Amino acid sequence: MFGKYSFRGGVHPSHNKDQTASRNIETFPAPERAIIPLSQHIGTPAKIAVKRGDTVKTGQVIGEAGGFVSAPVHASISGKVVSVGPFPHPLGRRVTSVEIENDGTNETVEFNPSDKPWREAAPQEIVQKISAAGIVGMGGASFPTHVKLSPPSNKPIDTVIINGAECEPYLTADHRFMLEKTEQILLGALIIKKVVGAAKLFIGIEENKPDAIEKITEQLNKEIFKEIIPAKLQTKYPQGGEKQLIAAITRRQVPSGGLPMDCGCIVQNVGTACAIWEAVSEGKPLYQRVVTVTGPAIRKPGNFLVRIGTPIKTLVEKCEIDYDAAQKVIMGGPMMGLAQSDLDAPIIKSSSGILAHSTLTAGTRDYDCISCGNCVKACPINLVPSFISKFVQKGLYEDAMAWNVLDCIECGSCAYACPAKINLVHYMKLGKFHAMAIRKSQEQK
Amino acid sequence: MLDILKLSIALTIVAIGSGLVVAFTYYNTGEEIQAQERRNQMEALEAVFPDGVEIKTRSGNNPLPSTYWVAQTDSGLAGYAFKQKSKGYAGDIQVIVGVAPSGEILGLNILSHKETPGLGDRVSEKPSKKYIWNVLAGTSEKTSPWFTEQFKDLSVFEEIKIDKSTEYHTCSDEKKGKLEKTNTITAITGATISTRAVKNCIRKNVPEYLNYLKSSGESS
Amino acid sequence: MNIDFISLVQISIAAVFINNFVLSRFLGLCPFFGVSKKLSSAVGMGMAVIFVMTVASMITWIIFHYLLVPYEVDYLRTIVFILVIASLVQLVEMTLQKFSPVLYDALGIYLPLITTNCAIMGVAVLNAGKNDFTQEPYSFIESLVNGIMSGIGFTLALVLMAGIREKLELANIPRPLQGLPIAFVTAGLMAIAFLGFSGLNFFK
Amino acid sequence: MIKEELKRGIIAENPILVLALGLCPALAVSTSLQNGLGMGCAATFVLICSNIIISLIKKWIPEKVRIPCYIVIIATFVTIVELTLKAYFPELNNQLGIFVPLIVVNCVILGRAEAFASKNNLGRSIIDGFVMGLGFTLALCILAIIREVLGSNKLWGLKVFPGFRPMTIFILAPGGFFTIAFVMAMINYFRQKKEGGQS
Amino acid sequence: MSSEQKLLHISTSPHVKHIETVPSIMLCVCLALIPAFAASVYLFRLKALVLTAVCVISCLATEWSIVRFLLKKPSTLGDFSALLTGILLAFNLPPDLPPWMAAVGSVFAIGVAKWAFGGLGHNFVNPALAGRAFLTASYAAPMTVFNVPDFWKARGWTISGLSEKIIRPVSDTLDGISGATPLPTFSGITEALHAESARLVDLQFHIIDFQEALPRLFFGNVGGCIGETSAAALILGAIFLWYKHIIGIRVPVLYIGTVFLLTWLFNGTGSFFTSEALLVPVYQILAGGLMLGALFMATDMVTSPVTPKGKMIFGVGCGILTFTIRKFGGYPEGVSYSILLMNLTVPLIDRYTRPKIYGKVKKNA
Ligand SMILES: Cc1cc2nc3c(=O)[nH]c(=O)nc-3n(C[C@H](O)[C@H](O)[C@H](O)COP(=O)(O)O)c2cc1C
Ligand SMILES: Cc1cc2nc3c(=O)[nH]c(=O)nc-3n(C[C@H](O)[C@H](O)[C@H](O)COP(=O)(O)O)c2cc1C
Ligand SMILES: Cc1cc2nc3c(=O)[nH]c(=O)nc-3n(C[C@H](O)[C@H](O)[C@H](O)COP(=O)(O)O)c2cc1C
Ligand SMILES: Cc1cc2nc3c(=O)[nH]c(=O)nc-3n(C[C@H](O)[C@H](O)[C@H](O)CO)c2cc1C
Ligand code: SF4
Ligand code: SF4
Ligand code: SF4
Ligand code: SF4
Ligand code: FES
Repeated sequence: MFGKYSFRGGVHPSHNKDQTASRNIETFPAPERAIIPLSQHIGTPAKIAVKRGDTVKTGQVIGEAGGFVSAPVHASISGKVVSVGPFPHPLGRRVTSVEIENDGTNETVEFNPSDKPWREAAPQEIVQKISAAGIVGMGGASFPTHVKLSPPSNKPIDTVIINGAECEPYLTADHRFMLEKTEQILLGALIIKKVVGAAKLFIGIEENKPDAIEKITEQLNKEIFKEIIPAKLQTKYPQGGEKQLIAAITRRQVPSGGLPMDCGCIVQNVGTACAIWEAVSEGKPLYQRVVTVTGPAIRKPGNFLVRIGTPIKTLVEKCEIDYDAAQKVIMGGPMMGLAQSDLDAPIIKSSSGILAHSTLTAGTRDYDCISCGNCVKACPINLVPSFISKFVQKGLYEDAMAWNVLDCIECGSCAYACPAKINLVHYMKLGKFHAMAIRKSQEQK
Repeated sequence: MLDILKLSIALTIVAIGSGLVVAFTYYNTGEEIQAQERRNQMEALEAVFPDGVEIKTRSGNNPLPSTYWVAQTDSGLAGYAFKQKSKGYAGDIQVIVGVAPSGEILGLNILSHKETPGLGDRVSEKPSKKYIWNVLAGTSEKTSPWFTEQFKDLSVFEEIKIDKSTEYHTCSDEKKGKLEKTNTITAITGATISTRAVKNCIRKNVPEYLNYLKSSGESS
Repeated sequence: MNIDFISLVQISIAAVFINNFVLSRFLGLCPFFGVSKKLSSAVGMGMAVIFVMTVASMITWIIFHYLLVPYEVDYLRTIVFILVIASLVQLVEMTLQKFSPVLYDALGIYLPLITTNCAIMGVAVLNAGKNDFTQEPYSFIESLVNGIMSGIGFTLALVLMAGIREKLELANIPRPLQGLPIAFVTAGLMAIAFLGFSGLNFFK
Repeated sequence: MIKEELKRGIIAENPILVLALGLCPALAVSTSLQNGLGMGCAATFVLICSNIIISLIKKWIPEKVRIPCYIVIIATFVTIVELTLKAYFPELNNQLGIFVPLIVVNCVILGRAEAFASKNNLGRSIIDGFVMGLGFTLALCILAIIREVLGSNKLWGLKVFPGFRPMTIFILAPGGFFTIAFVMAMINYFRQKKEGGQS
Repeated sequence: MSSEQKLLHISTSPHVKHIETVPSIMLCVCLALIPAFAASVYLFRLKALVLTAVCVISCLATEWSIVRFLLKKPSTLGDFSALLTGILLAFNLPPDLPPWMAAVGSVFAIGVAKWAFGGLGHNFVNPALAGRAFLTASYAAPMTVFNVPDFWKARGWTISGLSEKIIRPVSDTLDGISGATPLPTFSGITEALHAESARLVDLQFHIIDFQEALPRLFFGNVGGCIGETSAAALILGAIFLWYKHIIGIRVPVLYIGTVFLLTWLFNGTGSFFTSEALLVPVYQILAGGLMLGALFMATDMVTSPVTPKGKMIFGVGCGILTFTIRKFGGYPEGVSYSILLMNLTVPLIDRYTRPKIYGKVKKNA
């Protein structure tokens, strides 16, 4: 009953998922100290709602949404606010964060679940709940979910896709999630479908997770889940990218420069779906998430349910990182993750994995482009990264724009495939930066 | 209006001046140019006939070419000369060939060609053993084109064979004799097409002309 | 008028490929190196050259065969041709400006460059000479075809060159070679490749 | 002053190698030193003569018909050269082919007429014509020497090195391009070295 | 920072990369050429060995001197592209070429065609072919003399290349025999096809029919450049490269396919389905440098388009030009010039075959 779906382009990095795929999600102890950034999402940062010296309970709001495209932030442990100020952030900048010292009581605020079953609630009420729970996309982009679920009325949504692809190598958090929280995910998916009033609901899973596929298929026999359509995806990076997922499953394309809703689709990560279910049914805010800790320099890899704000260092030291071997610590997967310069940075809502690498990127010598075309073949957006990178190197940003640099999703397939080991993504990002500036100045005129 | 008039006048004066100067030059050089052309023609003809003949221009009709030449000595007819062309490597090769009524080639001269320098253009190469310092030292040398030279004394009535193993100017006298006996020429290395084109110039029509001339009883 | 089709094809092939004006005959090199930095201007220049060459080869042929030759003043060829070409370019420029501003904007800036372009003068002089294939003087049609095709050959070389030079903008050319020298090396390599057409003949 | 002028014409503003003007004859006839020198002299003659005439009559020529007048004057001298070559140097005339009439469009000559002779007095115009012509001729000769020696192992039609096998390509079109590229690159190299040393 | 924590590296994503590198690609191509090299040494003996060695050494030496002395950069010999250029140039030379000429060609290939433009990846024409074309224009006579492999000479094939006997027009044989070109214009082939073998026998030639000739071409028993004679060895290497995803299938197949189709359509026998009409194209794709060119030289990534559609156009273009030059041109062999000519068009092809990007719609802004 599973069809096999795929898209054009992409690459096949080795999965390296075995080390953690069979490990149950363990609850990671609450840290001594949590650093909770007020900006963990795309959009306006949250407004600080506590001050130094306050005592907070787990789940208490410490930052309120700073606007429509924003999300509240909650305390992930109970204790005293020791400071509010700039702290390291996994995205590299210093960001205003709340530092909480654990008092060890884990006193939790009382959640207020919906007063009526979700099927009877109005969409706005549900979105309200989701917004209050501070849910943002957990697939990586951390876009506030309540915004995504409130499309303008002129953009009807007919398809919801739950993203269980997890195409990044090494990561298994979503995989474990699908095995251990199957029902919650599916229920969350139904909520999403109801909220946006879609006709179709897909759940896409890469075929290298047969147990997850099986588990979900089992559930689908239940009457309430009958309407969910499973989609077996070809194992290929970046199958989980929403544009690729939409193309693979619906054969539609998100228009260049547009959003999924422009082609009637919404994509949500499995973790997000589960968080939605918890927010709606229990009223539980988003203050913890599942993180895969793995990599060649980690002696005890695993999947952990971690409080937001736990410093990366605490996490990796608990998993026995081999500091001598570790060359790079990456938040996220190896294809799109960010190399960390400071391990004091905390886990945030979108941290799906921590990867400690023991080797630097293969091929240390940069050659000039030999026009092999591997990057062109690999690019899921059909760009010509070799040319764009050359334009960017020579400062020809207009040419880069004409060759659609702004459509790049920064997936890294091109750089992965490049035999000359050119850091194409770097040039794409740089090109996008300058192209945005050019576009802005053009618009001003 | 006045402006235009002024412009035209200036232009006209310049043009007239220029016309006068050119016309003057032309009348001073025109004769020389024509003389040059005649000289070229004569030189080309003389090169294909033995010394001391008297050359006359004839106009012929089919199958003869419209113009051909006859050479006469005191003792009678020495031979004919025909202009011929044939497709070489990169264009036509034009030759003038002198033949005795018996079909024996008296001389061959390449008039024009478009062959590749270093290859086909060696049809008119003059082998020289002279280096620049020989000249500086004042030694001199008489050269003649080796490729056309080897056609001398061959017969146009027989197939002219092509030997690709050597080049004529490097051959010993003995070998040269042998080549002549077998009605054979040596090819220019790497330029068989040009070699063959020159051969074709001679073999294509000339035997027919001779036969025609013979049958029409021309022998004055 | 009887038209020798084979001769026309031969003229065309020779003008575009075998004796390409730029890569083999060395005509029109100044605009070739001057206007080949950008593809868009190369196309514009090419079109302008094709146009002017076509018109110029017609007019100069007529003047040569109906004026200069009959009155035996063919030694005035050079003076007359250059004047005709210069005024022709002026005329074309003015006409375009008046009747087709769009075309004028596209070709206008190239037109003055063309006056002193030896490719135009070259084709006029060649047409006054003898046809390589028949060893006869060019007929009107032949010289017309020679003009168009030489222009096309020029444009072909120019456009190829412009494409390559745009690509070379992205390369790391050693410093002494930057600018004109590398353009000459490029032209040299193009000329080597065009040697492949030498001896091309569809009627052997 | 003459020395500076010479330096300007031959080195600083060499028409072919620096200004990249008059490339067509430069490449087309530089297959042998004889041709190169012949073309150089012919062009220099036209250059000097037209400079003389133009600087003499510049006052009487209205601004608007300036260019046509120059062209006619240049074309006149070109025709004189053409006829003279035909009459007395037929061999050379054949070798130079259509590039003799094409002297008329040689960018160097019209350029000098326009930029120099039309603004300067007779004496300076003659000198300018002379040094520019010299620069043109010298550049042609340099190219021609390289090409003739490499391409046919000859100089002035005489063999040069025993045992050297010439590379025909140098007297074909590609070799012309490579030779001028090489000469220009050398000039750039030494100039850049000098500038690098100074700064 | 804690004492056991040293500085961590940061870099942009991705943090893993495919193991294939530029040197590994070049080495693979060198490996893939081993069968052809073995065949050439077997057929031409010492000559092939010497020519290849001279080309490789002079290519490497040129590259090294330019990079170290003129550009003053670290040596680039480690990317193996100069090695490859050397091998391929040697494969494109006739066996009897004096080795010093091969060295001249190598200097040109590396010095002018490659490094004038900035080295690996920046050249726009195939260096090996540019070197060969340079030699052809410089030393045309030695570059167009192809003798039969020593291997066959030793077995009594003393006169000239096999191919000459098959395809030289009969009338030509009257001219005498020497330096055979493996592939004079193929209008000659059909003439030879129709010539009764009896006539050939008269002229002291062995009788050779096509059925016998094709396998010989396939295994390399013909006169030709040292690396191009054995189609089998070349195909073997190409399959390896294709398996390693180093060369695509499009360029070679379209190239060879186009030549096959055109020579079949214009086979000159006046019919299409006789065995003779079908043998002409088979002969054409096996003879001359087509296999070497289509499998190893038109596939050079640096000098061919990057876009998939562009590669197809490139392949077809090479095919058409090869056919045209072989049938109508002045050279016996069209492959190297067609690839060089198509190299010139690569920037334009790339520009006009940009893939349609994901989600491209009409701009309604
Ligand atoms: C500025 C911005 C505005 C967005 N607005 C919407 C929106 O209105 N509706 C929606 O469904 N998604 C919206 N998104 C989310 C994107 O569709 C997408 O889900 C998000 O960028 C994460 O995608 P990724 O993880 O594939 O990169 C927006 C994203 C950004 C950056
Ligand atoms: C290259 C690329 C790969 C991605 N891979 C995944 C993935 O494997 N799983 C996933 O859930 N989201 C992945 N995403 C994010 C999705 O595009 C999309 O943002 C997400 O599924 C939206 O759901 P969310 O808003 O709930 O996070 C990827 C994004 C990109 C650009
Ligand atoms: C650049 C080049 C120019 C050539 N020019 C000529 C030429 O002018 N005349 C000629 O007969 N062959 C010329 N050829 C050679 C022919 O293509 C052909 O190979 C040759 O005629 C075969 O002659 P062979 O039997 O002596 O080897 C040229 C070849 C090349 C590569
Ligand atoms: C499949 C393949 C084919 C190649 N073919 C050639 C070739 O024909 N000639 C050559 O000089 N280099 C060739 N190279 C090597 C390399 O790409 C070449 O040296 C560059 O063009 C130099 O910048 C090839 C490389 C690969 C991977
Ligand atoms: S990073 Fe950008 S250019 Fe590279 S493959 Fe992904 S989308 Fe294409
Ligand atoms: S993969 Fe790398 S080497 Fe190949 S074309 Fe792209 S940028 Fe160039
Ligand atoms: S983004 Fe950084 S590394 Fe890249 S070019 Fe700019 S400064 Fe250099
Ligand atoms: S625009 Fe691109 S390069 Fe600039 S900061 Fe953002 S990701 Fe980095
Ligand atoms: S000299 Fe020919 S265009 Fe300038």
